[in-house]
Amino acid sequence: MRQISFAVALNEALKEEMRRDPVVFVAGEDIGKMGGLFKVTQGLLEEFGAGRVLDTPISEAAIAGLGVGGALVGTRPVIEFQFLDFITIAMDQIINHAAKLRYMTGGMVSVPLVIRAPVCGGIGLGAQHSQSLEAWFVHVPGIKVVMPATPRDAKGLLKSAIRDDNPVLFLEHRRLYAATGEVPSGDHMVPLGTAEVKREGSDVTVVATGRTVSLALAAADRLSEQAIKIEVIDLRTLKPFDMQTISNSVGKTNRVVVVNDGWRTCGYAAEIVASIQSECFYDLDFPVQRVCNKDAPMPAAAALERSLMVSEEQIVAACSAAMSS
Amino acid sequence: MRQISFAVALNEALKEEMRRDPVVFVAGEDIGKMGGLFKVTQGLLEEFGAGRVLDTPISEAAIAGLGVGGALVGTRPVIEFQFLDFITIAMDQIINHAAKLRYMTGGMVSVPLVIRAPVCGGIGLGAQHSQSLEAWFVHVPGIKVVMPATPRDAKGLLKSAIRDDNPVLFLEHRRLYAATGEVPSGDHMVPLGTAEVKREGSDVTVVATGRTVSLALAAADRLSEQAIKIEVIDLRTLKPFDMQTISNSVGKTNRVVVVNDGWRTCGYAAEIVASIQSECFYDLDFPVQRVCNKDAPMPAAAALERSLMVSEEQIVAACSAAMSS
Amino acid sequence: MCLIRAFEREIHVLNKDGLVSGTAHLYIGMEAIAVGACAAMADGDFLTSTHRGHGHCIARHLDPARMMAEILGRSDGYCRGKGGSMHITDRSKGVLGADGIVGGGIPIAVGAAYGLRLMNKSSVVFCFFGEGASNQGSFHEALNLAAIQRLSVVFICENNQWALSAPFVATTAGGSVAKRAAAYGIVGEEVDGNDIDAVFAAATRAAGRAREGLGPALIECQSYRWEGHSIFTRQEIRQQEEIDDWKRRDPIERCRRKLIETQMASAEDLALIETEVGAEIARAAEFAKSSPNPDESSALEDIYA
Amino acid sequence: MCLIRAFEREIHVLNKDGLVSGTAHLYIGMEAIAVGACAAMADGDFLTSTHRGHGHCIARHLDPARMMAEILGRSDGYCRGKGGSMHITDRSKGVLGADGIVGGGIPIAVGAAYGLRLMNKSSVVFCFFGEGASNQGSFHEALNLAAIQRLSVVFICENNQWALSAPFVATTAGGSVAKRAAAYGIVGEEVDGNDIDAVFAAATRAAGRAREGLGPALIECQSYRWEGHSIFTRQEIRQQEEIDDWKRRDPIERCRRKLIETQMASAEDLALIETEVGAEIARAAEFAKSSPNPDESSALEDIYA
Ligand SMILES: Cc1ncc(C[n+]2csc(CCOP(=O)(O)OP(=O)(O)O)c2C)c(N)n1
Ligand SMILES: Cc1ncc(C[n+]2csc(CCOP(=O)(O)OP(=O)(O)O)c2C)c(N)n1
Ligand SMILES: [Mg+2]
Ligand SMILES: [Mg+2]
Repeated sequence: MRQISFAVALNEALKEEMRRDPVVFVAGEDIGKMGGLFKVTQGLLEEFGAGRVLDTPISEAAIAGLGVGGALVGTRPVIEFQFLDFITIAMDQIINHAAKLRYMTGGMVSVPLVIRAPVCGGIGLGAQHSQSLEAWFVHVPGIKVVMPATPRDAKGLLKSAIRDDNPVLFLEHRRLYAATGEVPSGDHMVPLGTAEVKREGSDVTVVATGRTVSLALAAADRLSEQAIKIEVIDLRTLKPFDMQTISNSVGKTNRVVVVNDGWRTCGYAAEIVASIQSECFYDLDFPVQRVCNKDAPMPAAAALERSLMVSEEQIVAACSAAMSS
Repeated sequence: MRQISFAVALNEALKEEMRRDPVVFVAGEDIGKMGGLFKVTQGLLEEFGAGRVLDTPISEAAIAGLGVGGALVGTRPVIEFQFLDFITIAMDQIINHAAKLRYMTGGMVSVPLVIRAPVCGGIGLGAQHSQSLEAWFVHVPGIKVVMPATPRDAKGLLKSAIRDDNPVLFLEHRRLYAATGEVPSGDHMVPLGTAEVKREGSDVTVVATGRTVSLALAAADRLSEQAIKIEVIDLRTLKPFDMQTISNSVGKTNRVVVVNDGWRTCGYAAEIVASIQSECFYDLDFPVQRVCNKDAPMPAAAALERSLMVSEEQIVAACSAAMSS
Repeated sequence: MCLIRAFEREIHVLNKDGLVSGTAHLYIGMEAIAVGACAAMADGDFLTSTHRGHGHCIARHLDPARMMAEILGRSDGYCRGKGGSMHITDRSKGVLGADGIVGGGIPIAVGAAYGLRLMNKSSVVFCFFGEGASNQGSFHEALNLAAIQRLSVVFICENNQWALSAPFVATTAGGSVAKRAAAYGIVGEEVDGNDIDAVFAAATRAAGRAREGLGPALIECQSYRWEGHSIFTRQEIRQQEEIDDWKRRDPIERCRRKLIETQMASAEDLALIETEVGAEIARAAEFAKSSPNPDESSALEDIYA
Repeated sequence: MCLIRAFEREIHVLNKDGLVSGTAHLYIGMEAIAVGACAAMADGDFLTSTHRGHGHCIARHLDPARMMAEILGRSDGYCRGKGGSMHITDRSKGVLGADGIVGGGIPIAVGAAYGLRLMNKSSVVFCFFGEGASNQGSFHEALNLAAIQRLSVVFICENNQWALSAPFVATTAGGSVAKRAAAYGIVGEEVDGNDIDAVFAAATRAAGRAREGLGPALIECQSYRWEGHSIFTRQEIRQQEEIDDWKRRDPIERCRRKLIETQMASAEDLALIETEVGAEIARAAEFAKSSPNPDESSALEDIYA
């Protein structure tokens, strides 16, 4: 099968959905002529024109309002925040409006809105350009949260997100854009809400999200040298998440490591740990391990940055610890 | 000892700290002449004048910036959001600035800022006036989070928050303002970061926050009729939280119920459950139970609202379940 | 206008009876704005409303009975009791929703106008907000975006002189919302918001320009709220004199006088209307009171994530 | 000005050598704004800066060596390597911090001015931001609050015509940032940002009025950035002609000519300055390159919650 990059996969998803449905439009900063900071919207302006590819002012609250209002009257906006960190300016529109309007109106309206944003550090941009705030959005009822790990899933999930009738936050790890992988051509869809076992194993379950999936797979390779068999689950959709796939795996392995590269405290991994301890309590032979970014703003200096981020080594160590008893 | 209300206790804390330290000032909407929607700032304008009691425009981002900038030059702002829901407009200032400036500058500056806001539903104001978003702030490194349950703690914790050199989010449950209790007069302080065992017991540990503490105490009363002895821990400070007090208790009871009236998924209780399962795994006889508000925006109708909120009955049921095995 | 006033008076009564679920912000004194502006709306136009939204809904011909049911938190309300006073919505009548967030509806109006243009509709979006909201960042971002994109939005600032306890001049620099239009290179106009004809004329002009593709306009309507900020926040810090002064400029009385003077209507015609309004409100209250509370199971409906 | 330019040129070189940690937004072409405005600052005054902040820091006499160390992520940097280019801060010199959030510093400047007044200081806060930032809600909220409170803030908009890939006219309705001042009833002034004397004069006037208690002012300085948006985002979508045109209006060349024409300085004097600047930058680069990387243990310092 052809190999394309994560960024190109997203770009294909946008193009295909925009061709399919004339009320899909994209809006954000520098997404038009420039094609977006990470090239995800490249070529859209040329193909679909300025009406459907809107270069906005630097006005994050208005961008979000554009999405909510556009969705309310029947279009399907795909808005972009240049970095997820900037969504902090638009939280009212997203949390108090996009996420609540369907419920608050007793189901009268819906908000088919996709919000795309790059997340995470690792490129030295410092504390205001490195946050992965998925836990916030998972916490608030009314918004689905998606985080693909591979080009294939990136394309299929984005297409599903655009066709979904409710708000979807679509998070793209900055260091994945250049990653390549096999992606079916044509109308390839991945449903929201389903995890995928990316590697089977019987000793330890690693539940991972986004870029940490590849770290987990690498860790699994290393551990296989010691004959430790790791099962790697890629959640893909963080909310609603696929508890069944997790439970099935834990029933087999009895040991779990949860990996997420947001902050640890009150982070996404905490929810997964809490759900596992509640649903799989009697299956567990060892405390569920959390491997997360350390609880600190992201420093600019590369060495410091690295020291705070989830690494393959930490996953290996956590799996080994889980096997120790 | 004299009995005063939660609102009066907060008011006393503000007055005393403003008398003690001339660089403490308060700012927010309707806090001056009106004394705040819940009367917490009553009388301050008269005593301290408009320079130190600022009625702001409806500009939440600017209110937060006022706090950050004021703190940076050496004053000690206490800003109020009329409802915590409105902080969504000011998240950039709070998360990207207040919480990060000390770290980002390598410790050069600090931000002695207190952010006060009422939280939670229960008075029919609907989905945009009922949120308890503590989980968001606990997730982000760089901000302390406090949630008192009694007038005594309200006063002592607010005074400590104002004297703290770092940003503190101080959350006041709307339905506690009128609650009365004993409050020492004079310079009564409660240190941040320490939980309090509000009732001792040996069968089940209930870890509670804010208003759910009184629900937990009521539940404990009911359960004592069945000779079930509940230990109730009031966390008081949600971050940094006092894990030692929790562990000590769990070591004794081996059964835990965590109660928080934010949303369940990725909520504050998830962190407590995850921490307990990691620190006290071998002490646990039964899965830690989470009792939280249900995952839905808050509806306006009273009956619906009630059905989503933590209740005494749910705590009783969770404790009974924990005793069942 | 009479219907709005009678509606709000009834909310007062229902509240005294402890029947209102939560809060309600009454529109009494400002009726000419909603009625004047909405009269300029065409089929297919939309509006965004505010926390003080009953007037806009009634002016858009929403059913007072279902509105009242919503305010009482009943299952026949527009939002099945889940919204309450601050979230009444009827998409089919172009009401995209009242809003509990001051300034929250402004960017949504802009988004709606953008979406409508994308679908090749010539509809106009009427965006109501208070003068207090004009100090929100959302006002600025939304007006700039609407202006630069020449979107069909009529921004209608209801300047009732107070934002909760805050007097206009103490919180709003420059002393004029209408003049802020110049910052965005759009038309700004100040009108007497108690003069229904003036409001209608300004709104009609603005909507007409928008339909010609000339972009948004900002209309500041000077008016006053007669009642306390809300039934939940009744503490009054305004001077009684000021309130009385504005009551003398009653928009309904003024309209009534004009209709009679210009012989558009007789006193009898008007009395008849009052009677009909009274009957409609009585029916509405009856309907609302007898509407059942929503079933608890509905609390978890419309949750998808 | 020369020091700023030489500094930025050196950053280019260091970046080519792969030494810059993260990104850097170069100030070349805009030097007259920072130097002209900061010359109007008095002891005890403060400034807030932007992502494109090196110029303000140097104009405030920060040490180029420690700045460079910060940009390289080294332990001798102002923020011990934790901030990088976008967060250089030196409170002791009144630099409250560069900022990675467009528009983020504007409300902070207002808060600082409020705090200073509370402490009975007559200090002025100089608030720098790009024309792109003038479309942020924070701009509106902050200017309104500063105006209504008559705070001592000089708002300095650096209009370099582009916000990343967005041309000024395509995103900023009304076509003028300075004119937005009228919305808040404050003085707004547009100056040639490549004319150091004009910037200095306007900033001095504004600061003087502020010190007299007359409140804030907004100065829009027209200028241009010669380089790409950042060393991280180099893709150029501007026309080469436009760039060349602005390069012909070089603020440094212009200042040089004027100094010589008015006999304020001789060509030799200026050459001497250039030489000194060159030496200082060389020293700075040497210092930065030899500064050690921060110790990993420091990554968890300054965490209190
Ligand atoms: C973002 C936000 N901030 C504050 C409030 C609380 N609040 C509700 S109405 C109101 C006053 C609004 O004034 P204005 O916009 O003039 O409308 P009016 O009530 O006068 O009709 C305030 C402060 C809110 N609902 N939302
Ligand atoms: C809130 C926010 N939105 C977007 C960005 C990304 N960004 C960084 S600089 C920039 C352009 C800023 O333009 P302007 O304010 O004119 O400053 P200039 O770069 O031209 O100096 C953008 C969009 C950001 N850093 N912060
Ligand atoms: Mg008002
Ligand atoms: Mg610019």
